[in-house]
Amino acid sequence: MPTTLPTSTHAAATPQAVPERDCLLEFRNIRILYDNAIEAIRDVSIAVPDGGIVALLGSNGAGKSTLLKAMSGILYTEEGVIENGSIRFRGEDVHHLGPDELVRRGIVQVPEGRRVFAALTIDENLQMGGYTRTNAEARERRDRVFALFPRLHERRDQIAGYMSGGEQQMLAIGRALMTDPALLALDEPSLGLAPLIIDRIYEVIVRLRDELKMTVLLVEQNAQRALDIADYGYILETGRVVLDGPSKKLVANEDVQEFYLGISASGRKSLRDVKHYKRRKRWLS
Amino acid sequence: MTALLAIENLSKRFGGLQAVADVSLQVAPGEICSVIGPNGAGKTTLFNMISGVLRPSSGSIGFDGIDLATIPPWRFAAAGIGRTFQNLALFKHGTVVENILTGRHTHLRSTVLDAVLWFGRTRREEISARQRVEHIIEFLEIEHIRDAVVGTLSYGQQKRVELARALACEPKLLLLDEMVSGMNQEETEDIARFVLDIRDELGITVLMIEHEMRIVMDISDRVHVLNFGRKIAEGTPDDIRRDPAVAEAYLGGNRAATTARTTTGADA
Amino acid sequence: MRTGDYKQTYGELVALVDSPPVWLWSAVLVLALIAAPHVLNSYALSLLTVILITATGALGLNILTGYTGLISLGHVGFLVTGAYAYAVLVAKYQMHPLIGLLGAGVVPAAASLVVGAPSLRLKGLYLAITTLAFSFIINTAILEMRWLTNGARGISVQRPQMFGVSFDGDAAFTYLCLAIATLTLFATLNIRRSRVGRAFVAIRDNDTAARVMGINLHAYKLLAFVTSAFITGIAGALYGLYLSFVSVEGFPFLLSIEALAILIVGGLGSALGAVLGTILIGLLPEATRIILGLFSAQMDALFTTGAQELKSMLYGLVIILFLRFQPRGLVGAWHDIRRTWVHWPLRY
Amino acid sequence: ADPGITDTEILIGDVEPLTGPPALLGVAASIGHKIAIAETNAAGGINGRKIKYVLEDDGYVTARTIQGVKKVIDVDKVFAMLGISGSGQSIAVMPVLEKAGIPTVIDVAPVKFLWEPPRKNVFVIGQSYEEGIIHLVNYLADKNPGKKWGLITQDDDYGVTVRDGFDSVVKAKKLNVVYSGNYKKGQQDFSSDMLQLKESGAEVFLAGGIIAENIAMMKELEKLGVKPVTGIFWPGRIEPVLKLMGPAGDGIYAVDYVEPFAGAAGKAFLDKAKPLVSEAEFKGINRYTMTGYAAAKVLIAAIERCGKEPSWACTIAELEKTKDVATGVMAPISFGPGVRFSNQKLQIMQADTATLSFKPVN
Amino acid sequence: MQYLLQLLISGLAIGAIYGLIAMGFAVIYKSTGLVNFAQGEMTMITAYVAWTISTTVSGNVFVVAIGAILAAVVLGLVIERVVMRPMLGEPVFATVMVTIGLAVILRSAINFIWDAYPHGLDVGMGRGIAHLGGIGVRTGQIAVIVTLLLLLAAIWAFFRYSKIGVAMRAVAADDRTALLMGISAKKVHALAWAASSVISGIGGVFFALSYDLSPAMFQLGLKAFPATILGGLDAVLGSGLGGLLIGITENLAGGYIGSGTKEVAGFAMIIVVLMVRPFGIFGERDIERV
Ligand SMILES: Nc1ncnc2c1ncn2[C@@H]1O[C@H](COP(=O)(O)OP(=O)(O)OP(=O)(O)O)[C@@H](O)[C@H]1O
Ligand SMILES: Nc1ncnc2c1ncn2[C@@H]1O[C@H](COP(=O)(O)OP(=O)(O)OP(=O)(O)O)[C@@H](O)[C@H]1O
Ligand SMILES: [Mg+2]
Ligand SMILES: [Mg+2]
Repeated sequence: MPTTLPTSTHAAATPQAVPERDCLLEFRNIRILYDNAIEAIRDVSIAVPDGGIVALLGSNGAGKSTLLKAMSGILYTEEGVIENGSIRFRGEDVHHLGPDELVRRGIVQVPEGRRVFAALTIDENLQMGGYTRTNAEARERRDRVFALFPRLHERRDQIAGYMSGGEQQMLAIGRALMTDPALLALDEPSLGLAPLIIDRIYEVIVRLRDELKMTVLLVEQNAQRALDIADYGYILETGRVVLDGPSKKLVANEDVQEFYLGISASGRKSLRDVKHYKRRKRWLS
Repeated sequence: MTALLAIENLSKRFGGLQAVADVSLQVAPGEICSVIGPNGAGKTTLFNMISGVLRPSSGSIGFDGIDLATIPPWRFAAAGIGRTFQNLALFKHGTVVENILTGRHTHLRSTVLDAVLWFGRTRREEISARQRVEHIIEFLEIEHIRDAVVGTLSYGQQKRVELARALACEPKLLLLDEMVSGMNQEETEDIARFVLDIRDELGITVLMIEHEMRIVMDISDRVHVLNFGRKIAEGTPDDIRRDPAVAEAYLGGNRAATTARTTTGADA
Repeated sequence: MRTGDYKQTYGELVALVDSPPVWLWSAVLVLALIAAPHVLNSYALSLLTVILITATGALGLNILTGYTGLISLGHVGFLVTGAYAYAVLVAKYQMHPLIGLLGAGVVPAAASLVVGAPSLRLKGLYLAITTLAFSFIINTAILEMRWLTNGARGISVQRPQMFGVSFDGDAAFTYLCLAIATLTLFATLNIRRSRVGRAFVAIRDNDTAARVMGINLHAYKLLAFVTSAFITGIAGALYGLYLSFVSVEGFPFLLSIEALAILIVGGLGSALGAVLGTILIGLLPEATRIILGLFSAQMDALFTTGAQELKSMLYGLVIILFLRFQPRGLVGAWHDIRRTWVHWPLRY
Repeated sequence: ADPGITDTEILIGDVEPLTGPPALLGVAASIGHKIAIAETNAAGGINGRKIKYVLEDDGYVTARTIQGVKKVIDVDKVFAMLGISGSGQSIAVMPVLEKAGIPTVIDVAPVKFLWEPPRKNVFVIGQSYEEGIIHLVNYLADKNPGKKWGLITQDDDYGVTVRDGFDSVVKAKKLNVVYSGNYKKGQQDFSSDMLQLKESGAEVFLAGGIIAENIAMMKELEKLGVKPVTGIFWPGRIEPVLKLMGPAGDGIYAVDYVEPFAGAAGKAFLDKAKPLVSEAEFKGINRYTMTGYAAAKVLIAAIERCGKEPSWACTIAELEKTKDVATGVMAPISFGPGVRFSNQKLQIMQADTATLSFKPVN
Repeated sequence: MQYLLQLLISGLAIGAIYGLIAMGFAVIYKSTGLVNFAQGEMTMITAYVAWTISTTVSGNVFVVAIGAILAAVVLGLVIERVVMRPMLGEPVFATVMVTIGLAVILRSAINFIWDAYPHGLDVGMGRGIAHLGGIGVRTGQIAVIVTLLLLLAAIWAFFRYSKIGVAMRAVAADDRTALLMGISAKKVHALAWAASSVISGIGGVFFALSYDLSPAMFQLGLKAFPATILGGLDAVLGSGLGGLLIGITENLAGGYIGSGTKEVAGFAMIIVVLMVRPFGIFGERDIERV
């Protein structure tokens, strides 16, 4: 008896489903608590296939940012803990790793609200992005970032804190690219940006996937834009995945159309005509 | 009709940078106006000057018959100007209720001594303030987070609290800086509805900065466009949509087309 | 079982304490404090007195640093000004002790207008350094103004006689301190839940937004200074009475740091925290004494000369460990306990 | 019966600064108390009762002194008190002591306030700073007639007392004072003060620092290349100072009422102390050990004279009757009815850098 | 003239010591956003260790210097690892409070290990008196001024140009984002504490050389902190110069206005300067955008 016990527990601990071969990042049955009391994520499983763009949609407070923080290993700075489940990167459980180790392995995120190092210059911000890389690598990446965002090159010696929102967003993305990630997670990259700039940023995201074969996890409020470029989408509500599927299928879903794309049976309606604020979503009822 | 807000030749320099250059615009009472323009065009800076956060380098702002240059910045709220902030400026250690109550500041009178004793006026005042706050909470549908500490709320929830706080000021003019950024379609619709109701039911004039064209085009009466600190266009949403300069500087070719198309669809 | 937060009227919503158990426990505490002077020996009583005086001072500092977020590294300056104001008025000019107490509040409050003036321009530690400078300058001024303050010699003060009651006895004096501390606690709690208190906190959390809400930053920062200095000054007068001798030396700079320590250990920005912090910091030496007392026999043998150093090392260690495990202070601990209780097993 | 007495024990309390810079004085004084107590206990105690010494630290903070004194009186319930911290501290505890009525012998910081007016139960051994300075200045004035004088004092009550004493001689002898400085407690750099002293041309200098300050001043003067005739007071008269002053300290004058360790009485005291204290404690011995020792001796003698059942009243009465009690570390000690101050005889000594000691003059 | 020069030289000498300790404050602030209330005590420990080495191992100046620097490094690293690291991510106030607790422990530890008597540090040099055109100055005082200036230049370059120097600034600005970039806040903090301990330790050793060791030495921290503020909390270069400025001001006040005015003059100067430059002479204004 005593000799069989360890093996059996070990067997039980091994997940049943072997990770799909082309799955770069996977959240498995994740449950996250803040302050040991607030359950921000209930039971979420998300798979991000290698080389694709996965969109993560959901209303305010659904827990999107929380998932990204968990992925980057910085939940602990806000008294958050992963209660259950695992985060697997290239088939390996990584949720116990420190943020610097995760970056080294190729996971990086552009945090919500940009968070550039305000007192540092653009060059120095980029240098910090390349912190985990050698100087030669960093130089090479920086040239690539400058090629992607010529505007950053123009203003490379400027203090980042005084740049406009769009420029800061470019810097934040550029800085993340400096780490040479395999997986780039973007937390609301279009937040506060002018339409023209959003176009540019989305172009860049598509190019990153197509040219650099980068995998992208895209958290977005602008469902239209996100689903336009994504291969697959998840919709999160109050800490749970309520709907997922290939983005084409999602776009066709009636609820998604109504609540996320603003299109009703009679086509896109003007916001002036919206009458009631509070409606129940069908997937919740 | 005389304008509620009349800005004339307003400029702001930061060192060598001309953030706002010679901007003039007017907002009539009861209007919903939008300010749009590329990132860094000087929109927030304009708001900062109207709300007293920054002093203009030159030019004047007339509000409700007074020249704002003649009163200290902290009186702007009492004069009737309320605003929300682009990058959230909440009192993040306080609860939602406390944050909104702070918005009532100019409508309360009690002094330190009244506060220490806490009866009579102070108590009455606090009760009525609390009453109003509860109404606002109900109006904006944030009952469920009423007692949450603001710092722990999600971005979009915090934006709503900002709006609530600004409403608690009972302003005549409400400045909304990118209210719907970070909100999804449904929430954007909610905010659009709120803004319309704020104007229609509370009679508050609204001036908003937005990058989200749906809300700008759908609900504003007038749109002003800034680029590099200068005003490059002004008009009804339809005028703006057709303006080639705006399309080039801000909307982008295909973008303007898309918005045009969808709205036309709705009109049909 | 309490059912939660359903209130019938708005009046209930703004009440200071909304639950009967809290009232009950507060009443028990007050009764215990009233009984204390009759059961405690004079040493324990003096500890209690010091804690009450310190709590008053800490509540004063809490208004400035806890509520308004203006860090003061020189609060002892207000303490010493208050003590001297009382001593000069009562011991030197034979005024009524009540006038002395009033003066102990008013004089530092007036001084605080000068100290607070830079707060309109300076932030954070830059402002803190000017308060530090103030406490040194005020010491020099007191030493120089010999005609008024006796300079370095100090002034002896007697415990007051007021309304036919002599506060000379330890018990009576404790009651005086208890009364003032209680009043101060209620005053600061009331300030906190009023328009003024919200303005203070708004300035701390985001001064730009505060101004846009119509809060006059200059006026409210000065108001925070004045209120804080007033309360602290009165605590200073009580402290002088406790020492029975007012001199610059009786108010070492370390008191400023200790006062900040009290606020942080208690939980910054909370009146309850200031009180709890005072109790913890006030009793900590006692606790280390008891802990070391358990080993005293061995210790005396081991360290004939270093026992006292060990004791203060233990004191520092306890503070560090406490903050390590309870970084948000005693109030944080209190909230955690309460929340775990409410949310147990988990409430969404 | 009065507290602090059992069939086998008698408790004596003390509160001293045992941590921080003033530990130099507090620890040394407490060692003096310990030596006297150990001596008595070795000889069988006070009429068969062993003395137990209860020592509290106040860190030189007045509020803690008060609490400490209350603690030893109320919690430990001692029979008598010794020592008690610095001058500000002992002044502040005076009401506590008076109210308690406990027999007390103060030895660390003798200032007038402690014996004027006389309190029934509080006795002070030593000499006032004023008298000390008057004695020193008179001596130096007589030896250096017609010279220019300089003085620097600390900005606390100790400094004020020193200055008052100095001023009284200045008036009486019409001394020519060319420099009068005042430094902040805790000051470490004396370059500008000493430069001013040099510029003033002072030939006789009274260094009113405590310990480190005097060292800094002397070294500064050495740097500036001047060497006035210098006098210091007893708080700074400790031997390690001389080593740090180096040649700059050679020949400076000091005034004190306890015997120098270099003299016969001092040596005898050290020999007596050696077996009674630990090695670390022995290193901590300085002049305050002698004052502490003398106070403890006087107190013990008084209790002893009360016989089998000592009481506070008796002890106080016996203390009052103290007449020419020899302790070997200072002149014989006496009190009397209404006299609570022993008024010790002063002597002048001079530093000898070669042997790192103070030697009595004349 | 000679009088003035003498005052200036002495002011520079003590000011250089303030400046070194002030740089210690600034290095920690710049990379962790903390004010280290135990800076004075850390300074003091290094000085006492130097003294112990000089009396027990060897009085050779190089042995003492290397020993003291190593001790300072170890001290900084141990404090960071044992005391500060567990506080990573906790509120700033709590963390600053921990340094206050640390100060209490270190101060008592010094009294526990060493005694309350003053001691002189003798390394065979530095105590001699040199005469520069009739102005007496100890060679150690010249050495400390030179050392300060060299260190200022080195540190300025470090923060400006080295990757790890920039990383220190990044961590101080936003440690969570720094973590996201793969910057190990732990390593950055460890480096900062070690560097700070060494820089202020050097100041402490020089102090011991010119003014002797005493248990009151920790109060140097209280002198140096205003210097840091004067120069600008986040300006390492500025803090060094702030120290010099305070040293000079104090001495000029002491020499011309009168003794006893030194401290007040220093503070008065700080207040005046801050009213003109609210973030210190070299400090950077907070970037505030709404
Ligand atoms: N530090 C925290 N402490 C406690 N609760 C938190 C914390 N951060 C987030 N939460 C809670 O967790 C939930 C999810 O928050 P999260 O920021 O992940 O939402 P989100 O989906 O990113 O929303 P948004 O679109 O508004 O950014 C929210 O209800 C929020 O209140
Ligand atoms: N306090 C300041 N100091 C220096 N420059 C500033 C300051 N505030 C804004 N600027 C500069 O002024 C310009 C206009 O900024 P503003 O924030 O008004 O732009 P905006 O139109 O609101 O842009 P966005 O849409 O990105 O919010 C920008 O180039 C910005 O860098
Ligand atoms: Mg989010
Ligand atoms: Mg903006």
